[in-house]
Amino acid sequence: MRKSIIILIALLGVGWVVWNLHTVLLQLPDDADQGPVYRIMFFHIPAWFSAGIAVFIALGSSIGYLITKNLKYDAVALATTEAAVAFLTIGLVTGSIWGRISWGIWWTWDARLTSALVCWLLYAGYLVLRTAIEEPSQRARISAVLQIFAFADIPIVWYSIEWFRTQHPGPVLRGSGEMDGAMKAAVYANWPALMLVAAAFVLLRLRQEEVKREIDSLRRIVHAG
Amino acid sequence: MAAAAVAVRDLWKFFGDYPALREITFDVEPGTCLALLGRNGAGKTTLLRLLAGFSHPGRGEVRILGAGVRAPETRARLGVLGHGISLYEELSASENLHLFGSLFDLPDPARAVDEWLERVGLSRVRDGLVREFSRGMRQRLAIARAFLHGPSLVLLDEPFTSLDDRAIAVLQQVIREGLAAGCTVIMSTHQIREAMELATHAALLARGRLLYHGPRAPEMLADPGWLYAQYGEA
Amino acid sequence: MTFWRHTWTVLTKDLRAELRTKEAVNASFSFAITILLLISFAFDPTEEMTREFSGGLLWIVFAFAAVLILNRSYARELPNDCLDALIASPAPASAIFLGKALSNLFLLLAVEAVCFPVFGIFYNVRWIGQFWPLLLVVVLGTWGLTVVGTMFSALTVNIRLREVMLPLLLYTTMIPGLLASMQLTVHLLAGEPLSTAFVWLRFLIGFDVIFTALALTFVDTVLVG
Amino acid sequence: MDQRNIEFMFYGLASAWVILGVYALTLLTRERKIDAELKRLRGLVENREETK
Repeated sequence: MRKSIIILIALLGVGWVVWNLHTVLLQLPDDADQGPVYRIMFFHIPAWFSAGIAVFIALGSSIGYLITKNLKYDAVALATTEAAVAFLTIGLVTGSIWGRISWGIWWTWDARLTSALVCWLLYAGYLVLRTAIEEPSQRARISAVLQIFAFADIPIVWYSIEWFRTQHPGPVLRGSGEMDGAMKAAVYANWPALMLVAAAFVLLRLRQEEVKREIDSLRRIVHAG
Repeated sequence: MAAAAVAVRDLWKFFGDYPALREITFDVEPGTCLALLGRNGAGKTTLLRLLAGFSHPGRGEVRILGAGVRAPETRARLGVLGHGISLYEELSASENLHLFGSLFDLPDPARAVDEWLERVGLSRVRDGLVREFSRGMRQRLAIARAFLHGPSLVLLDEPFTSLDDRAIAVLQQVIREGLAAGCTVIMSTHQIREAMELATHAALLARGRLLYHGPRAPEMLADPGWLYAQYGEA
Repeated sequence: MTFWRHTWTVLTKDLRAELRTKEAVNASFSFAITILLLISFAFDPTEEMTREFSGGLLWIVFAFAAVLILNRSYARELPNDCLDALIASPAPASAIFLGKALSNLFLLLAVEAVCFPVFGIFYNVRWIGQFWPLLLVVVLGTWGLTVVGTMFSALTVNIRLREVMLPLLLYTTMIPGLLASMQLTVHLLAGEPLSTAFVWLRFLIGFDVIFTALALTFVDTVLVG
Repeated sequence: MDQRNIEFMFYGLASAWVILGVYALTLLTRERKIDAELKRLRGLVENREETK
């Protein structure tokens, strides 16, 4: 894909987020219990959603690689996993800052935080493993299998830690309606905006992987001759 | 017409985007011995590893004795001798052979092991650990391991490299007997003269392509460099 | 039937080769005892509090000891290209894997069997009364550790930094399994019956089943390029 | 208390932007590096073909 299109998508995403920020900061009232700090949620929640979607795509393309042996799928898995780790980091950091005000502490070993941290570790491990393998086909195959293992582990981690301890507020978007309609709408409005940013990241990373493949074959020519 | 021992069709192997093997197509008839020639990096080992089922081709197909490479019945009829000796240092000669005898589902592993230890001249040290063996003894044991289950196709990667005289004699003898019994042999090699004495066919690989495949011509025996010179690889 | 015979062949081969040199077992055992000792410096073992969570510490010791055995599992096939000969044989990769995993299980259980009495003496914990339920939990937890670890041993066998990558991947993936084992062990060492912690037992069995199935499915993909 | 509340809201929002920015920056530096490498290798290959 052309670089200019990627930049356009990125600018569109960023612009949309800024526009949403304007709504969130100026038009929505403070939360009755939490005060202004709850506005972090407009980043926090969509960041988790985006990371979740990225992880699903990464799993799909890893399986796709194992079936087709087409390195494009491997590049997609890598690009989406990297974006997922970036958004997981946002989720963890914003959540921690929010917790400092709402709970009075930066970090608590509550179920969701702990599960999120474990997910982050699993996917960071995937990225580290990739750096340790030189040969592209071998790297693609082995990391695809690890991707499947990591994904399978997420629900197990989730349940184990859920049983172990819980402090995080329950799902705020469904059920008892802890969140006001206008606020909910703002969360949902910020989600596609962040997804656009994520898409720009992924597309840029994919382009880089393509260039890297070209570099690899050029190297072969240089060395062979 | 009987099925070819090895049928290779439009075979490609990629490492990343780099094609290590390109559109390789050839047949090997049962009971023949093919010498696979080519310089370092020409793709000889890659081709042998594909035939042995250590890795999957990027494109194309390999049929061995009419079946797929990874099929259990193919594996049972395949003997492989690679760069390493594939023996366990901590186990004794007979334990090593027993291990592979039982992995290959031999009906009477004990007898096969005894026979082969006798053939490669290691009966007296059957209970010695491989760790304590000399180079030549290890190589002879490796030959026994590769031929233990009476394979109908044998793949040898540089078999004569770094063998001592006695091991070369044993290997040549074993290959001759195998060929006489209808076994098919494919070997990659640098030592053209030793290989050419055994080979009925020859193939030349260069940069992943098959340049020549055909019967061994008398010129090849007389002048080891002949084939290379013919195809501008000298 | 043939599958199990191949499994048995590889199992006995690995055990025999290991017990001739005892390289991995000795290292693993001395490491385990050292860590037990070190932990007793970090937490005062005579305190009631320490005794309460010491069951959890035990699993940290086991996890550390396991890596030394698991790292050797596939690496021991490398020196003479033995792995090639195993793959070339008619034995399926899953049977070879299972044989290796069982051999690791056996070795690790042996190390643990020595650790338990030492632990009981150092930390003044009585565990004899709970012998059978404890044995069940230890076997299940250790099986999870070995099946995931043997898989990752296969995954990392041909890559740089093998010794570092294995624990990095193993520990994050093992978190739910270790958590369940720790919960159960602490519970049992407190003198409670197994029946009151049944959910954790079921969870641990589920963990073992899922990862055994995944490993048996994908080990062929990992080893045959 | 309210002051701190607002302050932390800004920290939270800023941290999200910072993380996005840092990731974008690593992507861009990598972009520059591989572009340079590509140019270098292309030059090498062209040179080689000219001399042939």
